[in-house]
Amino acid sequence: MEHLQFEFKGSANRKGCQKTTLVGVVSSGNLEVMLENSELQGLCRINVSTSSQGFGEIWQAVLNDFAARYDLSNLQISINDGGATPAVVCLRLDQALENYLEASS
Amino acid sequence: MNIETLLSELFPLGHSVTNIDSILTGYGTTNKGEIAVLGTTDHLAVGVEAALALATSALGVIKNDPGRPILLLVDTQGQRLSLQDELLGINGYLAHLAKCLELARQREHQLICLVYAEAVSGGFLSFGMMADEIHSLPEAKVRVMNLPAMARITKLPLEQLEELSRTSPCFAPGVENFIKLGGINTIWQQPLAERLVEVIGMKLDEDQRRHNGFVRQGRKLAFTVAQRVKAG
Amino acid sequence: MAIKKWDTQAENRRDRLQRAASICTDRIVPAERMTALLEELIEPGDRVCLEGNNQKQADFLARCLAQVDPQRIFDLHMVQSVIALPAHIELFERGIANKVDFSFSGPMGARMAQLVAAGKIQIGAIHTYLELFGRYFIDLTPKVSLIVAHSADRQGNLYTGPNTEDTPTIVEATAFKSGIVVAQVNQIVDQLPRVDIPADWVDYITEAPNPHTLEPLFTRDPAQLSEIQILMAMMVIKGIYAEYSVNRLNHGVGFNAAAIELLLPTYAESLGLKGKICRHWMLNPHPTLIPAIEAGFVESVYSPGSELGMEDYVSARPDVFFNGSDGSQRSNRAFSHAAGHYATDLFIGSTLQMDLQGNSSTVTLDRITGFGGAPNLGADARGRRHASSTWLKAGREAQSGLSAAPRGRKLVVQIMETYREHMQPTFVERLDAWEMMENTGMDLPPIMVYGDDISHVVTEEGIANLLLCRTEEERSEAIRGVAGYTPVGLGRSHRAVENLRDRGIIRRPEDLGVDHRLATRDLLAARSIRELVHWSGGLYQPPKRFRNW
Amino acid sequence: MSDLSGISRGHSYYEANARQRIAHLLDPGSFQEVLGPAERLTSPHLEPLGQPCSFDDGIIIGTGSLNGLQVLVASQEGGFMGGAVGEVHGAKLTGLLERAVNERPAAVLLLLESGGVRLHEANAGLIAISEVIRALLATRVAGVPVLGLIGGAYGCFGGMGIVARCCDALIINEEGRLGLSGPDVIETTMGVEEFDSSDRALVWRTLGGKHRYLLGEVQCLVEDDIDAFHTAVIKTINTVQPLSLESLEQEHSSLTRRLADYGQCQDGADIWGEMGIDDPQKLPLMDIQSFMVTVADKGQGKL
Repeated sequence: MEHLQFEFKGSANRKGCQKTTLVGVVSSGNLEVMLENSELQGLCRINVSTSSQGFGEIWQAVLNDFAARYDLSNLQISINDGGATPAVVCLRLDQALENYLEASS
Repeated sequence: MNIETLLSELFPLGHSVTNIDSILTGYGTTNKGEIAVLGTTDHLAVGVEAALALATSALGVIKNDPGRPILLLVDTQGQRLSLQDELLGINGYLAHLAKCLELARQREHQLICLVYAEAVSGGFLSFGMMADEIHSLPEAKVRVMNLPAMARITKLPLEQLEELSRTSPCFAPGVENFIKLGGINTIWQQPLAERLVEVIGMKLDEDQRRHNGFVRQGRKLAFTVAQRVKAG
Repeated sequence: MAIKKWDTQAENRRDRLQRAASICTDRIVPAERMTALLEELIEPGDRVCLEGNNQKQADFLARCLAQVDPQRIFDLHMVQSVIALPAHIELFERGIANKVDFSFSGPMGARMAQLVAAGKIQIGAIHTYLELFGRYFIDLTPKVSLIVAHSADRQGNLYTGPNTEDTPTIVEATAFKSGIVVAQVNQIVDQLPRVDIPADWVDYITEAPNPHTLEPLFTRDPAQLSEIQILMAMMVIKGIYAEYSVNRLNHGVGFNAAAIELLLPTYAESLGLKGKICRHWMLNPHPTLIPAIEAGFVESVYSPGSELGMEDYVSARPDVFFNGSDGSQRSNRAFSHAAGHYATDLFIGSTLQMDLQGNSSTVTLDRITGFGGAPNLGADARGRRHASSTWLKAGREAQSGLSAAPRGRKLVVQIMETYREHMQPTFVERLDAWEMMENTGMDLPPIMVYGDDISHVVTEEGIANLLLCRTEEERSEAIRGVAGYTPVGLGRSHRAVENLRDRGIIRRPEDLGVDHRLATRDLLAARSIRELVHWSGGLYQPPKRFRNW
Repeated sequence: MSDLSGISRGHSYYEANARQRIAHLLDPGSFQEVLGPAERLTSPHLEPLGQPCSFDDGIIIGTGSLNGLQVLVASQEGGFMGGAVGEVHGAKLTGLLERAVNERPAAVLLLLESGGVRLHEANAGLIAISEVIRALLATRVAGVPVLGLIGGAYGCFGGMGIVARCCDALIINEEGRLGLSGPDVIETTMGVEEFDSSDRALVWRTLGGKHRYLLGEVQCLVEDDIDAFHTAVIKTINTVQPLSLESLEQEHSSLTRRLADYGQCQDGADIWGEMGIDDPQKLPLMDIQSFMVTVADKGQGKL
């Protein structure tokens, strides 16, 4: 197992809902993504636990783009990964965020 | 310990337990009175017939001897692995046995289990593990699966499992591990007749295993998690 | 001056038949005498064709040949489409054969590589199907061909059933050049449903102890399709099939193609594309095409082979498929691949690796796998002269701004995720094919589809239209632009990619108007094999291994 | 989006994950999760074996309503370790069943999808399943019906196959499988001659929803549609029998009869033939509607 943490400074103060949002399932080639509101001094923090070792740089690149795309702050994102490809990771992140914003609006 | 020796040590005052196709049924005499005996021997692989036979006996005790304590003697290598058993719905037969034992408990029969040889997964789950309290002889073997088979199925290296089994009671076979997890109450040392008499009449209402696992630090989460869910 | 003899081959043939008479005087040979018969019919050094493709296999005759006495029969030169059975390998292990010209060796690829390294197999060349078939008539004509059919009558006529495949080609090359044709059949009957091979082209027939092997190679279970594959299929339908009005096409086998087929009655229908795309196909009867056929998208399908379980369905749809007077399908690999090369406007396939030039390869190290038919299907047909609007539009894109005589272009599309399972990147700086070439001493790296034949690359990130690229650098940047988070993709220049996007060379799902939220399994016309059966009205009978009922 | 009528179909139970099943089964918005993922009650036994954990340990539990009836619900996630039961997973289920004794909901719904004991924490998993069985039967004794729903890709096997048959009633779709030892386990241990697990038609003739229904082991066989499960739950909820000597004796004679009648049969189709069904080989190919017509009044009396 490898545990990674990423932090991004965001400016958009899109307040999410009170509820947590979870999408996906931890299985081979798949992952679960949980989004929670959290007072993080404007940060978006992403914690990744993955069974595939040695892909930190790819996670960094995927999450850089994700953070740039949505400009999020005060959001805790937690990921349990069963070895998903970047394509699946991006899809789940998008789905999670859509659910999150939908539920909060 | 073979079954004849076991029965004579448990019941020095005598017993009427018979062994038909490795199924044990009958009564034993203790100095707290008669106790019904149900069990298996010869490391029986429990198939549909055996499950049904045990259920027949359990229902017989419920009907004919209201409230009499029941001793469950466990020696099973698990469920029988066959297409025919699955075709007939063996899980339903085992569930039926479990339900009959639960009915006995509801009708004030004390259920005492003694693992005297082998206790493996399915056969144990629907029978001995239904007891109010579960005891074991020191030489008994309790497991879900042996480590090599486990390594094969989980695709984890055997060495890793062996290494971890030294520190975690959670998956390695063994009576001691089951005791730490609360799955077995105590190990019975000689004289067995005294051990049996000690527990007869100590009626327990609740499933104690989670609590025991918590106190013994082998299963730290089950008790608190269940409590939290229950409390809402 | 001695008189030159002009019929030595025919004379040799007569000698062989005479020798064989000591084993069997009848055209119908008992199975247990087949090995002995082959020992009389075949001579050392012969060129022998063993029929078998990725579907049907002359498995019994292959085993018989592998059992001949290597003291008597040796140094054979095998010519065959596919090396797939253990018996094929045994021929070389036992020294019965030492040379092979072939096309594909999927399951035996690893063992092949070992035998080549050990000097037990000399590879003449690895071909495409059409090339190999072509050489049967030029310089690789078989002396003896061991073929397979469904049944024979007592005169020796053969019925191949729906899986005609390579049989007519092999028999034609052999029987008309003084060769000998031996056929295994599942059964000998009084009356055949139809005649696929006439009796006087066949010398011997045997009833094999077991029905010949038949692999359901083109069945893809919709249950395994992922949302990513569905998203890519949506992009293909909207961004390529609709834009170019693709009506004559071929799909490579695989889940990506299956996803496209299953979106026709749903997504394509919702875009109003019925009757406007995907009307004429060169394709094995893919079970996943059933919903599109039933929904009225598909007008015709011509097949190189059939597919196990599809027989009744195909028979019941003679307006769509090519069926004989008996009602069952007739397939033909040679004609299909000629059609696929010259008469279709689009090929779409998947690959394991692609480099920055767009070259793609399915080579994995330590395996010799070969080509099959993909290079002919996945190549621009330079000799094509007839026009279609699709072909002309692609040609205009490829030639815009260049001063050349106008001509069309075939659309050759590669579709794949940027990473395969276990995080293997699809896009690489250098194909493993190069290392394979170096290790085995091949003349060329085994490239499946050359980059200059490819028109579009589709990944989950979007579509790269290589037709519009004008320089090597632009092509590379376009490929990087859809290569995702692979090392190749991470090497992109964001500015260059945005520039290509502005020019329509790279198009993201949002540029195409593809809503990624629709990319769920609910969009599939069938989500399971069971639903395919339902679409077929119970006519499709899937093999046991694909059922969950 | 324009017309997508070609795909206007229900929500497949088989396709849905554990959360989606709950969402579509219960009254919209009524589900309140208990010990949800934010609590991070994950298994401590997976990390040392290099296995990823899941925030809900593969089971979602909570309260909700179904047609206005208050229910407790648990849903196992087959995608996570095959729905296998570990320490936390099992304790959540046990706790829910015990809570039902206090809260007295109209029913407890168990959406079962599990291979049984999670081998990575095998001992804890086995004991946990035993605790589930005891808690489940105690809930029934307390008069709260427990209904099991089966229909996911992973089936319901091992100890959870026993748990299922401890429920008051079971609802299954055709794709659902219910048994004790999985075909691959039997094949690995006893050989392919005993059970060829790659012969999926055989697997379903032995363990699939239709066969379970004909044996009388499940009360409702439904289309693969969460709405159909919903309807079946409502239909079943009021028909449950208490756990009593009478009901167990009835079950006992039924199981005895099954063994006597079909004990020699080697294949599901043999059993269906014995039941007096003409052309039993055709049953697997039928859709649910025609199947129900064909087997009406056939098969063993429902338990």
